[in-house]
Amino acid sequence: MMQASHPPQAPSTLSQKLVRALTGYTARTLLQGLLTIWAVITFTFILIRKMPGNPVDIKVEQLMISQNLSYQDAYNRAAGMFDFDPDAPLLEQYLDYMWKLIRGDLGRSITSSGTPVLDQILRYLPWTLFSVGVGLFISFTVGIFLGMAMAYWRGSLFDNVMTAFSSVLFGIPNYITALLIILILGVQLEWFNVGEMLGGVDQDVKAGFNYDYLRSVMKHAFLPVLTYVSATVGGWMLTMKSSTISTLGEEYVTVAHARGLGRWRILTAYVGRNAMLPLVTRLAISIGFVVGGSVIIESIFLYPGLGKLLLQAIGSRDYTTMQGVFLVISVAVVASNMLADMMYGFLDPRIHVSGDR
Amino acid sequence: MIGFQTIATTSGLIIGAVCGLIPLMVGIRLRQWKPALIGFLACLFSGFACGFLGGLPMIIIATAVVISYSYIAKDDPFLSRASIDEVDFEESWQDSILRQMSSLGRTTRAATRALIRNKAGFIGFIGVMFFFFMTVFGPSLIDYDGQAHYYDRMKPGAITLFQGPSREFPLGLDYQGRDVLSHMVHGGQKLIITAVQAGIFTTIIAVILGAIAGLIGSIPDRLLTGLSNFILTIPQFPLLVVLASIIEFDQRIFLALLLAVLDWPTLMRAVRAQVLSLRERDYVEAAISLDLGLPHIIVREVLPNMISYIVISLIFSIRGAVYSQVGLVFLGMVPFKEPDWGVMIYMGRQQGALFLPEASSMLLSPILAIALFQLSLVLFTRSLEELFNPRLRAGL
Amino acid sequence: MAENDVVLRVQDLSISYLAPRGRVRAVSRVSFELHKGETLALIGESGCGKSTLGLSLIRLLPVTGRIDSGAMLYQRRDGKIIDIRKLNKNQVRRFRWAECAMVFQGALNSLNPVIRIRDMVYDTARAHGEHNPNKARRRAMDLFQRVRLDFERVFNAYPHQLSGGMRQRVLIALGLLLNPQVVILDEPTTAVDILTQRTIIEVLKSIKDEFDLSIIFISHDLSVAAEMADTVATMYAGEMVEIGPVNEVFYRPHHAYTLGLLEAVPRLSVGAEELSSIPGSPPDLIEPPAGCKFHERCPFVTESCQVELPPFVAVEDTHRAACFESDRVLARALEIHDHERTAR
Amino acid sequence: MNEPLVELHHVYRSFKQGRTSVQVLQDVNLHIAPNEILCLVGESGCGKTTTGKIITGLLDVSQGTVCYKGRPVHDYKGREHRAYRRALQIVHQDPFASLNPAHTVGQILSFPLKHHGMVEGRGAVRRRIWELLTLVDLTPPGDIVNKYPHQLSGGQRQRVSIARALTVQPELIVADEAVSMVDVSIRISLLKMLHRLRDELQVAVVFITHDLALAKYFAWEGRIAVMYLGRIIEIGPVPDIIGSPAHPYTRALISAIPEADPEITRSKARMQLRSEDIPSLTKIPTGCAFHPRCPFFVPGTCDVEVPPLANAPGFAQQVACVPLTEGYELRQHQPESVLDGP
Repeated sequence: MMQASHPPQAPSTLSQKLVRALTGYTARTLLQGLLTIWAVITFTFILIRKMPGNPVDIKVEQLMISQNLSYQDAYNRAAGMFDFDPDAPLLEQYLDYMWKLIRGDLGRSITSSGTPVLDQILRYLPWTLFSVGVGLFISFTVGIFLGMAMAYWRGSLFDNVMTAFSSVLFGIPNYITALLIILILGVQLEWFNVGEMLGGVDQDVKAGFNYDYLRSVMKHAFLPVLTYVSATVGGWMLTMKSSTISTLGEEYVTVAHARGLGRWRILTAYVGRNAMLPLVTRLAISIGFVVGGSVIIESIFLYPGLGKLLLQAIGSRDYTTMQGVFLVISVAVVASNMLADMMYGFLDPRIHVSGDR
Repeated sequence: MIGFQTIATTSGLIIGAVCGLIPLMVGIRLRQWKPALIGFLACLFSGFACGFLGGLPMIIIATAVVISYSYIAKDDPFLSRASIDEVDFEESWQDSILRQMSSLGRTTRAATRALIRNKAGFIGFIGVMFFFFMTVFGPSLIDYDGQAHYYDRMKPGAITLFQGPSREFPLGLDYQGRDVLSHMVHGGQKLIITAVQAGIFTTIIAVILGAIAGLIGSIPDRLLTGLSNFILTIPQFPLLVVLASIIEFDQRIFLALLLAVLDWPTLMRAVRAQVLSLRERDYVEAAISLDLGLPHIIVREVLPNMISYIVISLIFSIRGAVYSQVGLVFLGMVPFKEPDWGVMIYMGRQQGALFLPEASSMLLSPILAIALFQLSLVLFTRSLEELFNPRLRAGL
Repeated sequence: MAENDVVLRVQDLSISYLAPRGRVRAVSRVSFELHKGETLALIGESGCGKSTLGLSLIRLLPVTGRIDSGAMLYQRRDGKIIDIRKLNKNQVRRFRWAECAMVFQGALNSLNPVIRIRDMVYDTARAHGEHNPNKARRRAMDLFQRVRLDFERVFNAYPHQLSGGMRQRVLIALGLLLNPQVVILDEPTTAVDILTQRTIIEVLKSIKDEFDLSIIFISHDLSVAAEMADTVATMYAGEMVEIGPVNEVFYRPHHAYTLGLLEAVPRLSVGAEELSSIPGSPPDLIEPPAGCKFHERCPFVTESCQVELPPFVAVEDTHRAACFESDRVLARALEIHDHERTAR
Repeated sequence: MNEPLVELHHVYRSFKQGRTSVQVLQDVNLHIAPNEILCLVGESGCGKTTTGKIITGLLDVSQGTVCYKGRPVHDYKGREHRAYRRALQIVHQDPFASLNPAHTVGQILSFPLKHHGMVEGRGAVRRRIWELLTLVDLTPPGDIVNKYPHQLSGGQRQRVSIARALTVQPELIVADEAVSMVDVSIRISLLKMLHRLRDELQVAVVFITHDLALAKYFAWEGRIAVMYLGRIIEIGPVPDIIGSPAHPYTRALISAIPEADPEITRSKARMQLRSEDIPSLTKIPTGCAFHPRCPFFVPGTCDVEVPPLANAPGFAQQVACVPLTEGYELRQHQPESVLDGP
């Protein structure tokens, strides 16, 4: 009974659309996002302090073993190294942290002799962004094209082989893929020397925009990227296939054929664009998780990304660094969710960016 | 979860044989030789596999299948073309049981066919069954090789105790010279059980909360949606790592619970959406109008149309739980004891097996097992889709 | 072709679909002619093959569909006669829309939701070699005004911003863009409101005269056919069972199925009226019954109907029907008609 | 006239759509007598389905009262409430969505029979199912009872829907476009069956449709209520409304309908509207909602006051049109050429 007869509306230009998007709706979403981020900070803050052991204890242990100190000596040394009082009340620590955070100060790393957390994050983040980003880009692009091809020739040998292939890829966890790549391609078949390819970049190359450095970066990123691609491409392929199949059954595609349009035009503007709509949202959401990287993959390939930083921080109970990494990831996730909404509203004219979804 | 004391023992075999007698005898009386034999074997097998837990339900199913082959509803009043006053609508309880048994039998046969129809799904089914039997029967067939061996198994000239596959040890030896095969057989059970538990917990939480959010709406809905958004914003695996260090897992079921606590939001959202859409269906409205009551609407009208979705989500949750569980062990974040596939990978990596060609089999075995198990689960969902399609039941 | 004004001649056309259970004979041995400026209404119920027939005329059958036999001869404006069935891929693409356009039912789904109406106009023009967007725009402006649409606003709109009736008219205008000889309209007035339906009917009537179009009008709605059509053809279970001038078919039906349909439709201008349904349901098209496919539901059935397929023969000058008992059908129809007239 | 079964007094209903609320029904007054036939007619979005659901109690009103047997429905509590809800049943439009695909016809019919204890004992339930299936012409019942909905044709499903409504022995059935998705050749038999049920079981039928010709055929002895944008604009006996429609909107509808008779339909006078555009429910025009389209529009009157339903001189039915009820002669404006746009 509620036929959605849309209120008459003058077709809008791009800029009008942007302006509309940036008022009302955005304000509300931003507030919601901030609230979520605050909740995450608070939650992780409490959680992190509840972890057994604190940075001082762990350092004390290390010192006792490595330098053969007595507990008291080790404690004094350790406590002096850190700008951190483990005995301060939780609430006080929290308020202190929040106050600094509001002024854009993520604090200093507890264990890495006072390096600002922000610097640390900025040092690790590019590696993750690069490797996961490239992986996501490749696997999305490849997945879209293969998925469409599978749908277009569905039932053919190509489709059957690719469906089986993508199911296999989709079914195997990413760290298993990583280990398989090392074990089978690296060790058994000896296609490449895995040992040389671990880490972020070769030690002896100088950082900078030169061939050697880029080559080294590429070489080291190859295995993680390969892992990310093979672990996610199957999912994109299968989703795109089913989305394309349902779009191919739409009447406007039949009508486009009836209008005598060229096959290429139909495939791009009529099938492809509509079939991709649901995937774009998912892509945007995945972008949020790009920032977090993958803890396990980075630790397998010793890749100096955010995931590895987080794991180190967890190991040494570096509270501020952990907190910082969690914050960055949450911000990225919230932002990418907003991005997903906006992109969808942008690509699908049926959805006005008005939050009425 | 698996309370079989009589698994894979002679007594299990006896239980199975006794149970199998019932369908066998029914079948012989009805002159349905082949179904009788299959029914007997099915009972024998499930008795052997699960003791009474497997044998007793199998009696009913096998007998129902046997009956369904020869059942003719000659007394079904609905098949009569006589006028209403000449038809006897009363039915003796024997007839009623017989009729219901045969319909159960037909459903079972249709389900079996559905399981086999989809090729990929059937492969997945076989895979899942393989892992099930391996973890259930395996331990009683192969002894656990838990003690470290030193030089008694070391090959002359070798530096480590690792060994590649040989006739004596089909999957080779690990860093302490222990039989990898025995670790594989003994190490999968707990992993799979924990994963299944986690999957079940996830599904239960998600379905209940999703149903509450979808059916009640208003404030509970907003709270739950907000909570799920919140959980989904925190990076899952790092959070799990942090939580894992706080909680001490003296029992694996706690890990299953923790996994479920983190995993429910996605499924809950989907269930909520499903409930919202099912709630608007005309037949639900008709049931409301007929005043059939909320329990009826949930159990008879909404649930049957969601069951396939729920079961498939369960499978995907199990898959996710395997991923997280092995991942945690792999990073050394939870101190699980051997034998365990995750611990095998962890220890293998610690002991440098990653780059020793002769040690590959120690790492490859659990890796491939996990990969195959995950793959089987994904493929198995294809069959489940067919299995729960309501159209199938009528396609007899 | 003998007469010069025959635009389309379909001869003995059979089409089937591949289904899991076997071949569905969707269209069997259909023959008819379409003249210049004529409106032919194909009427029948769901599953009678009328939409399949329409799709086959622009070679747009689904992948499981197949033309088993027959010919579809089309006379171009230059007088050359081509068989639509024998066109190659590229020729088919050029034939579609330029010679024969089709307006589909369900206007909501016929337009690509993510691109503007103007892009669909340009797409269509470009695909047929008109690369000057201004020319296409001018043509569209003219057509949009003829279908009573505000050009400036509709042209730049997205489909979802238009109401159902407007979308349907956009499709009609789009159909005329390349000035085709034949337009196939598949249920153009189904699922729209009464007043919208009236607008569409009026628009169709006016453009038909202005552009001298030949129209094939596919519908299950007898009343729209009664208003729009010059010739009416009834289809049942994939066969054409009757064809003739509109007044002939409506007032002097010769096939029992046509009569049954006429008796099942209420008319507003008649007071309390006696109507009746056709008992039973259409036959299975995978294993169709022997003889006349309508015999299981037919009140006039005789023994020969059950065995022999009635030939599709001329019962009057331009009126053909496939019914052994056409005399009795006609007599009954006239009887009802007289009865009604006296009642009024 | 006997006491009305259901009455609607000044019923309003709005729905939330995002942050705005849409008025779907405004000031609807209706009464349905036992065993009566009432047709609700109008185009999509006019609120006829909402009215039907309010009549059956499936939807609450935003304002106004609904009475069942003379008492407001919110007075009914417990047992009485359930009896009231059971007395009013609905048959939906879409035969593919109204039956649960997971159950057989026999199960679908047995649920309400068992739940409400309409009959005692298993045998009696089966006997009743047989009776019901026979009642809706699904014979022999054995061919139907064990089938799943997807194995039935559209017409058969609608019959099952009706049988399901009959399980609780209702006093009123709302048939919401119940035949519009069924093939033309089968519609009449469904309507005839509904008619027969009404006679045999003494139920009232509210027949919701957009097809005036069908409404006329089905409800010749009953009444028609014509709805436009959430209001009833004309109500009265069928022959009067079809024969001499009063409200300009009803006139437009009747003149617009094509007829299955070539001569009549081609010679029919057609009314020209001022605009083809149906206003959105979010922006209902002031005064008479039809005035922007009405060819008889009287400025200063029609666009100012909301016309009440009242008797008009020369008409047997009630109509909501100020110029008519005040006895003016309707004079048609020159139709201007109007182009439609979004």
